[in-house]
Amino acid sequence: MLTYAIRRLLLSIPTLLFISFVIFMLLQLAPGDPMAQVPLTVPPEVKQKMREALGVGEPALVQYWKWLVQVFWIEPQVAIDAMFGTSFSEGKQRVISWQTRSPVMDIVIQRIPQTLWVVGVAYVVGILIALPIGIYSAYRQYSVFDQAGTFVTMIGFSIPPFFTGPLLIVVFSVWLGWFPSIYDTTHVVNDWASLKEQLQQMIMPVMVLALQITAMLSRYMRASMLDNLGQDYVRTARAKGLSESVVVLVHVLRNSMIPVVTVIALGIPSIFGGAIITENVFKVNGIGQLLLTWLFANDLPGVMTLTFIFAVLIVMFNLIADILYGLLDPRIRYD
Amino acid sequence: MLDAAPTEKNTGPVAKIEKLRVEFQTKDGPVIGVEDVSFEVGAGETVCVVGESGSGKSVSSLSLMRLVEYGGGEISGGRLLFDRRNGEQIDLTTVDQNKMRGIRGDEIGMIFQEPMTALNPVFTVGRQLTEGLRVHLGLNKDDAKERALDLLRQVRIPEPERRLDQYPHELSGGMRQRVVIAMALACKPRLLIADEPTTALDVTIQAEILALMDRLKRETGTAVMFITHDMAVVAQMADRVVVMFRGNKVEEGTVEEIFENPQHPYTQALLAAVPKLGEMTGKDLPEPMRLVGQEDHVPQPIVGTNETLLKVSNLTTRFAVKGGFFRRTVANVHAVEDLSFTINKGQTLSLVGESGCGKSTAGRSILRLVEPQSGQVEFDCCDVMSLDNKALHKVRQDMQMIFQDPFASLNPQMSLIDQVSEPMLNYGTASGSELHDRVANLFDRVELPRSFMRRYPHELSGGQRQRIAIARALALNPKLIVADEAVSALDVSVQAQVINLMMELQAELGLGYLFISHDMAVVERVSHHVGVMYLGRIVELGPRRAVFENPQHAYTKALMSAVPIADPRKRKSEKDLNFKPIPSPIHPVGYQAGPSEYKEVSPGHKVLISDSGY
Amino acid sequence: DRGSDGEVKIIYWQAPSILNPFLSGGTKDVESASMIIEPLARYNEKGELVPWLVNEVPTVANGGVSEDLMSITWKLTPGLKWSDGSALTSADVAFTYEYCTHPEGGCAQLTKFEGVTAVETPDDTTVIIKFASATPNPYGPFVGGESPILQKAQFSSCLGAAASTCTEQNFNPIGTGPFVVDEFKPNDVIVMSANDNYRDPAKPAFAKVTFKGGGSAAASGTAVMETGEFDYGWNLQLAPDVIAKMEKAGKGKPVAGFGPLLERIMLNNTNPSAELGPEERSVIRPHPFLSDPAVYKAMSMAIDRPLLVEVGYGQAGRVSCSWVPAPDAFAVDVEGCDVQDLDGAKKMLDDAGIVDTDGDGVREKDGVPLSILYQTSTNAVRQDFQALIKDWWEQIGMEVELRNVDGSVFFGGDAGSPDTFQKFYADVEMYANTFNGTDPQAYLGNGLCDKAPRPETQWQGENISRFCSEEFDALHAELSATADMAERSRIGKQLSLMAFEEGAMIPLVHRGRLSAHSNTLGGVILNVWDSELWNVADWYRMK
Amino acid sequence: MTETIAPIEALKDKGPDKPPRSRWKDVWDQFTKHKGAMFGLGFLIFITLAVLIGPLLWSVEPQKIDIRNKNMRPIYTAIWDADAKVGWEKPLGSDQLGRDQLAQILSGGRASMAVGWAAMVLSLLIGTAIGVAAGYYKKLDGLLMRTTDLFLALPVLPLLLLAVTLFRQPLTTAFGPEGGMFILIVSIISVTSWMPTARIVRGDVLAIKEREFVLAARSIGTLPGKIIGRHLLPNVLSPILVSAALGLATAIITESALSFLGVGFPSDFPTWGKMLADAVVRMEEYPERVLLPGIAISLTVLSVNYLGDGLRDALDPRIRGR
Ligand SMILES: Nc1ncnc2c1ncn2[C@@H]1O[C@H](COP(=O)(O)OP(=O)(O)OP(=O)(O)O)[C@@H](O)[C@H]1O
Ligand SMILES: Nc1ncnc2c1ncn2[C@@H]1O[C@H](COP(=O)(O)OP(=O)(O)OP(=O)(O)O)[C@@H](O)[C@H]1O
Ligand SMILES: [Mg+2]
Ligand SMILES: [Mg+2]
Repeated sequence: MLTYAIRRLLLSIPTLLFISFVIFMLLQLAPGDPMAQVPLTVPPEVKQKMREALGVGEPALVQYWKWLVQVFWIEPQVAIDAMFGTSFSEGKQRVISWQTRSPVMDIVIQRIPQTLWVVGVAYVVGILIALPIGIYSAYRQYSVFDQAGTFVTMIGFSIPPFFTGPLLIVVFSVWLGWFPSIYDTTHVVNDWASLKEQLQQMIMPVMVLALQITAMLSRYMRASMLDNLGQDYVRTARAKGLSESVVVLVHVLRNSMIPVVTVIALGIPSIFGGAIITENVFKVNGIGQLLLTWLFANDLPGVMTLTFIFAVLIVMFNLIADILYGLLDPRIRYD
Repeated sequence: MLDAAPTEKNTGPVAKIEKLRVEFQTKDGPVIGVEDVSFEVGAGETVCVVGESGSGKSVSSLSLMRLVEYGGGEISGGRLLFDRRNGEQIDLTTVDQNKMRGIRGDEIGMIFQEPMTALNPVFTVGRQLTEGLRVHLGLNKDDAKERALDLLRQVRIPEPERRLDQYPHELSGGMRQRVVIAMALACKPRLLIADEPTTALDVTIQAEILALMDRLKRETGTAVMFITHDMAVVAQMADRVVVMFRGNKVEEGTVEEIFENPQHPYTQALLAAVPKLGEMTGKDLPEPMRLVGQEDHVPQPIVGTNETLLKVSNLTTRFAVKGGFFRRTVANVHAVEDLSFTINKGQTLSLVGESGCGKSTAGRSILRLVEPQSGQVEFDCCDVMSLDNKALHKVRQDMQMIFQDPFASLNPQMSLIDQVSEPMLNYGTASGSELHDRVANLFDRVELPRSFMRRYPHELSGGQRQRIAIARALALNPKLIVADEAVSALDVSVQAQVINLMMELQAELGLGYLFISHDMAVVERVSHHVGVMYLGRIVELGPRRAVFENPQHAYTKALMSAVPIADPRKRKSEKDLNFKPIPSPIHPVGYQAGPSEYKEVSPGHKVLISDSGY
Repeated sequence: DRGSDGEVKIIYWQAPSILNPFLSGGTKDVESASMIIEPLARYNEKGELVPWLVNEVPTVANGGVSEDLMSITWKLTPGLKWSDGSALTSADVAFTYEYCTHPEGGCAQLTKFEGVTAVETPDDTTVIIKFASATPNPYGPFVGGESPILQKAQFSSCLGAAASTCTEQNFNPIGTGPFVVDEFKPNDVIVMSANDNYRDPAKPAFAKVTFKGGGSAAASGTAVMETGEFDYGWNLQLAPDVIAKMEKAGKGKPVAGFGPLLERIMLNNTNPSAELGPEERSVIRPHPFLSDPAVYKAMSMAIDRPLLVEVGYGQAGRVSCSWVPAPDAFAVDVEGCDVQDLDGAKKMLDDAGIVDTDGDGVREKDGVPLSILYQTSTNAVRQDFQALIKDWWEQIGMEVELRNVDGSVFFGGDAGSPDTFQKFYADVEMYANTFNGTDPQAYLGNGLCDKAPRPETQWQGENISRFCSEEFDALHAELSATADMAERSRIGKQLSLMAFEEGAMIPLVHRGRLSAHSNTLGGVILNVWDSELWNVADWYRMK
Repeated sequence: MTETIAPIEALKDKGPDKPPRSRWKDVWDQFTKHKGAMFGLGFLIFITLAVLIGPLLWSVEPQKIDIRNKNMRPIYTAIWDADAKVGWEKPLGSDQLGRDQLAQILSGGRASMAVGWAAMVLSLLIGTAIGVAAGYYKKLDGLLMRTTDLFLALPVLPLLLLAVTLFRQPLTTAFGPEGGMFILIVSIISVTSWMPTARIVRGDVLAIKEREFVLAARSIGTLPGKIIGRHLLPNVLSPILVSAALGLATAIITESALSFLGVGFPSDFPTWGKMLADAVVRMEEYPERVLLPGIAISLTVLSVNYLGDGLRDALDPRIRGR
């Protein structure tokens, strides 16, 4: 198991390097220009000067190399400095966003809390709702509950968030005035009242996202439960005289969770990636919104670093999912 | 006298099934699983329920447990009377599931058909064993563990302490089945239902398990309902026998009555179809079986020729085991090791041996369906080992294979006509209407109606499917057919038909067979020569008669003794059994396997004298 | 009293990414920064210059501007303090000049300092700016939101290449304005509080500002006018009916103001035919038919400008045919601009002999069919306009193909892309343009022959339509040498009209800025000549 | 009872009771039993016909601006609101420029469905080809699966946005704004969505390859190409069809998400996603403008999902047998 994990980890390094290179080259091909947002009243010569100041003109490979050094050598030093108060990174050039002229990582770290609050909570809520629905629909397959659950989850799956989002805003913000339509990222939770406010502003984006997550996960859970309910060992368990709840919630559930847990793990990178559309609709300025802004501003270092972080997360959680699978299922051995 | 144990006081039946009827609601309307079955099981008695696949054996037993309901069945008639431990007699059909839960696992134990899947893969053996104990006997964790250990010792599992912390997949099939038995016995049930507990197992393990159950019955006085379709097992185990046929009980009697004087035609036919070890004693040549209803058809011995068709020498096949950081080969499975034999035209050589000893690999290596490490395979025309892909393609026209599992060896998505004509299309030996005629002829040959040509494999029974496989192997008029466990998966009755068919074809067409099987009785029936394999080597090779009547190698002897004989008067006792577990065929890279050396005890009868691992 | 009105919340649907306008130039950045750092003087809502950090605006009359128009002297109001308590001195002003003109700094406001040769500081409150040549309008440097004063002490280590590594400074500039930054989250939100050292002790009325960015114009409108979550929403580019609906909710109201922003269709004066090589395409004159006055006049007559205003901008648009639609001193009134005359247009073409000769429904001029490619950037209103105008032009017998290009490419100026508005590989293209401040001299220079983008200039240049007229060039030269306001206005109008009549462009709509504020927010005066937030110090909560 | 069974009869195999029937008929029969799937199929056929034939019957040009008849309500609003501005010439009303909503829904559906189908087919082709190659040829397996991992590690939506900004121009120049965008969207969606199919197919091929009928096919001299075509592909059909159903749904949703983010088709080219996105600001006064395309998207996706469910059931012989 350990050698397997290490081998996979080492293998992921060339993979990630390759991915970063591919993303970088794609970005290089982009016809966009970081000066696109500068108004027309600024003359071209000035724009050209600004471009030069950002180092846009350098050869692509030089830029890539610099970026690699910054991400893999200098940023870790910055992280160490921040944690232990050392000063390894002093005076070294970090990855600087073209648009904000500030270190990309600082902004990313600034964005993580709101993304985690909203998308993370939605994920947890989604899981908590999805699992019982999945279990019960499978146990009572073709019952009214199952049919209704199937219908609702499928609807949830098929309605895009840019439809549900504005709909919720009109109903709950404009008509009823219960929840704010604009998420306050500066809100600090330090007592019950502020927690209540935080919950109020979270509830709509969380609802929109959780609907989709629930829809997806409950389908998986149901399918997996159905697979296992028909297995012979279930009959054995019953023959031992175990109660139904033990049979279903211990024997069957434990087996059914194996694939579902890995599906859940594989979904985690998307939490960090933010939900681009939902964040946009509710002005939760999280990572997804950041990526969108930078993409439209042609902020190459920002987009590059952010997509790379996503890729790292995806690769990492793929690995975690595989290892989890091995841990949960004693039959699987990786070596 | 009066305060004797209740089991002895009450000598009446423990369980009594009366006019049981079970229906299943399916999408195509109700299906009857069991139509009308009545019998009883007494304390300390083994009642064997026999009948072909689908006759309702499992359904009857599941009804007793009231588990049919979870599979969509419904007990629509009859009574299931059961004597509880406290003397109360209840009708299980009216008990509610809550109360039933208390009876299941406590007073009725059940051993299921499939040892491989009956255990929950993600819990340890210990946990699964103790679960029932804690529910029914209210034991605490440690006591339950003690009791579980005790049970494992009773079923004679080696190293019981270690087993408790292992997962089911870490045990061999035989051990798993013993765990399932231990589980069923956990609470000392009054009734033990065993649903084909040995069908999936090897002869040697089967023998052990049968002996084990027999001893337990004798020691605890449990009533046993034993379900099987193997008549040899019945002869070995039963006190009384119930014969079922298409959802009905057709005959019931003591084991001797049934075997010696069967009344119902079905029982007669069934018994006639069972090959019995020793039937061919005294005969040199194999001959087809005599089946009920075909008495007019006098079986003719099959002579064959003495021309060599296939000569295999020093064949070695290994599979690499990869591991470590760089996925290099760290060890090899020595599946076939220094194998030599010859097959004559029109004759059959059988390879027998335990599961995993390399029989299939040997067969596949000859066709180069797996690549052998070294050795020569000389076939009729040429040296198979030295051929390139194109030439090999050509040679395969003369060498065909019938695979172990008729369910698996046919493509479920192709119609039968397409499957049978595929080899001819591949070699371009026929096309158009000629092709169609050829296929039709092949169907006639294997006695399948031509109307089946448009069907799909799932629309046939197992025996019919195996005949399709045979027809496909015959399509190219091969000279050699490798029949890998061609009949093992079939019901006895069907097995008999397929064996006869194969032998008829041999007589007619002069085919050479390499017949691979672990069923000694079948092998005795069909072979001219026999090779006994153990751990990749042939330990004994010779004419069938010599090997069966005068086994020389220790392993051959052990194997012979393990085979149950379909005769209740020739029961084996547990004492006769003495098996060693098979050593692992996996050896590190660079391991040098010694050559096989033989001693010729009589003409053609050779026995391995170098180390075989046994 | 200062800080007595609590919190004010402002929403900009484009989020500010930096608070240093010298490094960005984006409106969102300039305006958010204008609450913190200030220029010496700025324009008021009427486009008049008002003193800000000085006591009076220097002019020739009061002696602040030298007679030869070669220098201007500003006198700082004494006693002004930075928010950190230190004094504002002329050294800060001089430093700001140095900062922006540093060759490696990439300053976005470099044009403000064009022609400046030196900034001198004889004493702590006097700033003298020297120009290389006579400059009739010397109010470029340090005037308006785009060129505020930076604190020397804070930025002294950020000169040149170091400019972009000064994150702390760029995100938290120390200023003289009414508010100071508490927290800046780039592309998201700025939290500000009242500046303790602000010059007017009674201002600002608000103790705290939350400046939220991001989302869409529609969401900002909803937040201000429908849910009342925010007090001020910037630049609501929304369809008129949507604005009207939002206003009905009663929590806020829209305000509109008109600067010189003009939506127009530029006519290509060169031949954009794809058959020409890259060195010739959109370089060689003339256009096969667009240079015929009958054609472009007919095209202009076919347009129903009031309808365009109604469809696209409502309150935030006006019919105009003046290249420089504001300030009033430079705006020309063109007769017939507000009526559509399809018949007149047809007649005009018929009279010019441009008729459909081959019966395919499209007129030909000298055998060349009046078939045009009409491009613009991707934007809902522009596409509506395209659809409408295409319809009208087809009614007068032209064939129109529409094309829209993503804004970042269209306006991106990448010399390698064939789709920039500068390359103009189309017959007509539509976009809006404006100028800063109130003086259109440089802007009118966009019609000069030598400003046409060409391969030699890497396709840079502001004369997008490649309009070229000796008469125009001469008149513009005259303008640059004239200081008298009335005269400048006359010449300006003439230039503006010339561009319209001689086929440089078809003006469509004079666009305003439409913002919305909550009904409880007082003191808002929408200013289109400077930052919208120019008088945020005067804002208060209505009781 | 006893007398009816002749001994030989008892040993004879029971043939199947039912007359032989083709596999597809079986599949179809099973399929028709699945109510959801039948609904899905019905709706899908309806909507496909509607977008294909609809524009011929309702020949109003969707982009035709009719400013005098702007902001009309759908005809059914007259039922509860007698004052509503309705008219039979615009049965589903018109938008703020007077463009006919029915015509837009029809032509928008055409675009959405075309994107959905094309992207789905393309991603299936890629996924199946790679899955089969990796599963069948051991040598290619490592390489192809690493490639698959690589694509899986690429973040989808960012990449999508990136590619749109990247390649829109060259493609629109080459194929026109609609054609270019179509090619772009379809290829990006399929390039980023074939991996699950490839993985499933590979897994199945690996398992099926070990099944004896493949070995049997080799032993009767079937060449590798034929083995893939005759034996492997038909047996992995059912997971492929299920991915197909899901693929169609995701493609439609992804396209509409792109439209919402403003990087989809040109603005004068309606798709359901764009109609929805454009109408969101007027959701309160003209709810039908969001609801109609919204319902069209949802119902299509829903029916495709149900269709997939039904197909999976129908193609699974274990279920079909029951
Ligand atoms: N869950 C079920 N649904 C429908 N029919 C069933 C079900 N279980 C069993 N049957 C039917 O009931 C009949 C009896 O089946 P049963 O499993 O008892 O056979 P068996 O004698 O145990 O055969 P085998 O030797 O193959 O185990 C068969 O015809 C079978 O098709
Ligand atoms: N493809 C393979 N890779 C690795 N090991 C294999 C492979 N095929 C077979 N083996 C191993 O080779 C040995 C011989 O297997 P083989 O299938 O020939 O046995 P067998 O005698 O046919 O058994 P059975 O009676 O169960 O069919 C076993 O230990 C098996 O695990
Ligand atoms: Mg059974
Ligand atoms: Mg085998």
